Amino acid sequence: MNNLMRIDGLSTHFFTEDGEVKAVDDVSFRVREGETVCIVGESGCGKSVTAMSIMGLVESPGGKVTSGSIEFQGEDLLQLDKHTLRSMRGHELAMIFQEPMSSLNPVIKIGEQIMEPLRVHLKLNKKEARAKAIELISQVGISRPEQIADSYPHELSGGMLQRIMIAIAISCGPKLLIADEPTTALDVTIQAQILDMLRQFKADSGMSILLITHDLGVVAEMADYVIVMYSGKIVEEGEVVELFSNPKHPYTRGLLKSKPVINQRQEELYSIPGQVPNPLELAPSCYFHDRCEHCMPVCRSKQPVLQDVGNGQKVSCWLYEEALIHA
Amino acid sequence: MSTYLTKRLLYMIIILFGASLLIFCLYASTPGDFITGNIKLTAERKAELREIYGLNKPVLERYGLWMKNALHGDFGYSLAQQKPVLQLFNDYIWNSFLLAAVSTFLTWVIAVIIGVVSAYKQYSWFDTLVMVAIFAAMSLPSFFIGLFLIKILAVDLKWLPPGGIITTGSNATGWEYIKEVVRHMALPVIVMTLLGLGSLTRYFRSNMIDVLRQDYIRTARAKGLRERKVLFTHALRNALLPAITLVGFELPALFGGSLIIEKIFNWPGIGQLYMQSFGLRDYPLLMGFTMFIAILTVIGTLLSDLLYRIADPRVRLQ
Amino acid sequence: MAVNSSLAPVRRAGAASGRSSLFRQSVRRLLHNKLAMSGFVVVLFMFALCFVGPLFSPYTDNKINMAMMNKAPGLKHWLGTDALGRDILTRVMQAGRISLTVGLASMVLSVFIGALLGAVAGYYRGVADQIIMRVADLLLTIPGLPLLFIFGALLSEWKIPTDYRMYIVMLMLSIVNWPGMARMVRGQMLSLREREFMQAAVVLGLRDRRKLFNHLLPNIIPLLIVMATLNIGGAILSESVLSFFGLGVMPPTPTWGNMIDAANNMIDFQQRPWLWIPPGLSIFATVIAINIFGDGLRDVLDPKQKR
Amino acid sequence: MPETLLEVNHLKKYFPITKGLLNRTVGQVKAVDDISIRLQPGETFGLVGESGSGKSTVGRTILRLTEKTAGEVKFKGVDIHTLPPEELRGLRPKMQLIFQDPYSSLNPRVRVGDAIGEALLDHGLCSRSDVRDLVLETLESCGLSSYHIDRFPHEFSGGQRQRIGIARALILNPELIIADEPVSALDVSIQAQIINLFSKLQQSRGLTYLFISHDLSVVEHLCTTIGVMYLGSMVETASRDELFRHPLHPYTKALLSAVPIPIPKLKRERIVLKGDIPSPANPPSGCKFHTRCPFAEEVCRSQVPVFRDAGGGHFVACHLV
Repeated sequence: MNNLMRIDGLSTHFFTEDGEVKAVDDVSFRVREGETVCIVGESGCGKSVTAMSIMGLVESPGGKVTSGSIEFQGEDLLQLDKHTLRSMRGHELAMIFQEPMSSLNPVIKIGEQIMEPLRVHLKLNKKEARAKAIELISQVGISRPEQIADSYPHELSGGMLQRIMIAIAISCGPKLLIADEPTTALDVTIQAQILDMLRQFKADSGMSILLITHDLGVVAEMADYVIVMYSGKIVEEGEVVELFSNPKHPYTRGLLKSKPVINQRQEELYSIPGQVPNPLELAPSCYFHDRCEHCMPVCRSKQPVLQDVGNGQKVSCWLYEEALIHA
Repeated sequence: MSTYLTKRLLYMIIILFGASLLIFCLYASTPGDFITGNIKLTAERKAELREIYGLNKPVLERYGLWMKNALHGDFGYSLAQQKPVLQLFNDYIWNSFLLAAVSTFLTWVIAVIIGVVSAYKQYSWFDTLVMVAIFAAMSLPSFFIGLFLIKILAVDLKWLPPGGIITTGSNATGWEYIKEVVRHMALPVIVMTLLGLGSLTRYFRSNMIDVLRQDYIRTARAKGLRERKVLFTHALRNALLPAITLVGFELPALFGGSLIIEKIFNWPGIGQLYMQSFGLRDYPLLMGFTMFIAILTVIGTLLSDLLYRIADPRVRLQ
Repeated sequence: MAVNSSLAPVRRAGAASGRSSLFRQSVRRLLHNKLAMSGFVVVLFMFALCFVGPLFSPYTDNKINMAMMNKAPGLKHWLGTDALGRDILTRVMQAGRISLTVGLASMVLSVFIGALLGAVAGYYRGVADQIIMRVADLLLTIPGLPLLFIFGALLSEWKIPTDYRMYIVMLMLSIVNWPGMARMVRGQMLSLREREFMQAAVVLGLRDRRKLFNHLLPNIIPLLIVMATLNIGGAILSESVLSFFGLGVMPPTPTWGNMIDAANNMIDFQQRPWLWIPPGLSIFATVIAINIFGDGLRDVLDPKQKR
Repeated sequence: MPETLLEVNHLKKYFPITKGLLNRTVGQVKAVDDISIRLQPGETFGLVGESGSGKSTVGRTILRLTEKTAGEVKFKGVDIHTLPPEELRGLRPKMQLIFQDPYSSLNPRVRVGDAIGEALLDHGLCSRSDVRDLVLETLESCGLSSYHIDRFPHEFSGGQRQRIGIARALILNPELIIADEPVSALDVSIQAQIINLFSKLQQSRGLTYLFISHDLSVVEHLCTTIGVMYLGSMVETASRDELFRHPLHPYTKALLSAVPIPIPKLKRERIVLKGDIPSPANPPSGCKFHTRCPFAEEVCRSQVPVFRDAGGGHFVACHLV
């Protein structure tokens, strides 16, 4: 498979009253055509900021992509002029968000909101756009599409609105769909519907999906390739089966063990002690060191680099570094 | 009629009754009356006139009489001008409305534009400048800025007339008349716009800042819409929506005139009429005017509520 | 939004270790707000000028000096003199004492009445709420300026000595201002009652007294401080209007408002602007500084900013 | 047989719906519609459901944070909803609530130590001089440090705040703790810490929990008995193993199969429900689930199924079981 997008050394920083926060710190990965890549991590790990950096929607002032490149279909998105990047958003690059309830404009009818990208990117006229919008609504599994097109967002449930968001995202046939926690705000039975639909659209259109989530269950269900982030850095990445069956980084292992799984009840749940470090007080070290069972002196003073450890898996941890050295 | 509306209207009426009683008693207890001030009259004549106008009766009885007439649409007879109060209102109110309408319109247009731009460029030097200007406008003593501008623009530079609605003694007609009125309006309109601008600009600015932070603005950008479209279709609609409630609150200002500005600029409006009558203790007129404003205030509040319910689809169909 | 949550720990870090104080944190943040601090400095300056300034002036007595009538600003009298030969600068400073005192005192009074009644209405609801809010509605329905005018006229009727008028003016302004304050505090109370931590207080079975004094009031005080600050500016403006129209504080007690009264005289207005422009600018400078400072306070103290 | 700690009988809670410009009452949301629960001391009852199922309202109505519409709530035989206010206040320490949102449930202007200790003082459970020691002890047992006592809530992370919320409830020595989605606002690694804290405290203090959650895996881990709610009604109640091994109600089955499991390429049979959860303001006739049920028959549309024992204390409300 060919690369659709290659991110290299991406850093996005936020400049706050209290200092500089490296929300995304030297992150590199790629998304191949037709592949689903999941970025998994806890709040504040930089997974959403990575997505916003790709879309060119990092909040400014305050946030800024400070270095790196995002090569999408051979072009560096970070070098493009504003106008070109804008014409790619919603067209080749589409995005859906966590909160469907607040992601649609409350005072504009659903139909019009779906029509907007069709008119801007595909240059459809009003009539064509409306016809296509109605078709899209029924495509995302909503009955009575005409009636829905003329309603306002508050008249629909969260699940329906997320379907509408998906309809908007796929309307112009994107190459890459970025889904930032698309089901976190939804109930499980609705989540199952939405995930099924995303899978089906992917199969039909051959688009790639960059799925951002904190839910390992969702990752296992959707991903081909998984990236684990912690405090703005990638700590481990690999093919989904390999990563789940043979996690290398202590954080990944801890994460997998600390989630209770249905029908696999244990008397005591494993838990990672402590909490995420303060992003303002990060010194050169492994950022996970004070929560890690295997912490060594080197972990406190030097940052490990992401290394290939075979089986297409990469990990950033001194444990494997040592192993490599001694081998 | 719905119970909600009935309840609101009933409450409005009760409040207005209470207000009228309070105001009436207050006016009644202010020193002197229209007759006291007239030195030409003999003591007997004064007593006679008081008898005629009912000024010697107890306050509550007079209030009862006033209320009875008011309920029949008769707000009394101005003692000083010897005309029915309502007719006087009709003579003066449109001058007030002219000033208020023009300056309100200007205030809203300017406030929306500046508010939107400075919200969009939050933290820029332009925004800081706007913030300082907003505070300046909010801190102006209205009579002082009026006098100050008259002194500079009318007295010293002689660009504009210092007051009145037409030049004294002028008998211009047609276009000439309109031009003259416009020239006389200019200064009071500038001052009134300036005074209103501060809080309104601030209101739009902070509304717009809130809206620009919403998730749906991010969605609009993610769709690849032009920034102008994001700003004016998606953001502005949401930022303007709550402002609809303000329309109702403008009601008393639109028709009630401005006591201070009209006095300073010698504008023959209803506010100026009130100021004159206050000195003369022309109670029927004072009472009529105050109640008029009170009624406008109450109606305006109700109007705001209803407008908001109609305008916001979220409220409308809940 | 995602970015906010990623920054959540930052706020946590802002706190010093050990026993911390919300007050000290607020002061520190306020000190960083340049605009607000410059407002504060101007307010301080105006207070210093008005309360300390006259001590250094050679013209403090109200003695009439016929030789120095209506002199334009010059070396001897920086802002000129009035029709009685009194130094304008000194009078502006003395007037400022009264204007600032009236503003401050009427603020204290209306905040006290408004907060007390608003809190009672919002916390106890029921009959007390009904009565208080009906009275407030009534007062809010009557236009403010005519109401003040009536009060002003009553003052003359009661033959209040001019020295005492300023106290009555304070009271008048408070009567007009408290309903707005009460309504605000009540609204805040009602919304706080719905907050989850108040439900927690119910579940814990806390006594009413503790709920009111330890949970609700501390959350209202920041709003009160901000409202109070902005209220001073409003009161100074109202007082000046009243005094300008001769219904507030009356000469010989000088206030900024009644000094501008000079402008009602055609000749003074057109040819002796030093009589009325300095007090006008003083009002403007003081009120704008108070407003800017109050807005900065709001940024720092507004509970909406903090979780 | 130990004494029943909490007995909820046919509890109902309806909220009025008012509409539009006219503010008319046009209907009722039947948030809780005839729910019965029985809790023995030391038990953990898990109440599961999706949004709109009314599970949180059950918790709040039990504690009389909102007044009931009908039914009764008995705590150790005392009817909570008929107690005069002062007696109810006296009983409060025995039944505590832990909130979902650790941010809004702590007063931002009250120091942690005061927030935890104040209820002790108000109930006269402890003298002023001993409060601090007791608070310190409780902080420690909830995994916090003694230097936290004088800090304000905003200085803590979500997980730590949830610990503060737990400490605040725990210090009163409650017999019943109602936990309303206590871990759903937390990150996975922190979730595990809090879940373990719940287990540990139950073992050391013999607490009884009513654990309200939408997350079946968490409920399975913690609870001994589980009830599944749909649109205000209980559809199934059984012991943990029974419910997870042999779910009877189609909704329970669908719910279980919809939970994503962190094992890639796992093949499992899945019931994907069609459509949305209907509005509780306008619930379907008959069995409320029939609009989404893959097995619905004519009888489901017209008749309300009876909640009955299907054998061995496994209760279910379904015509087809």
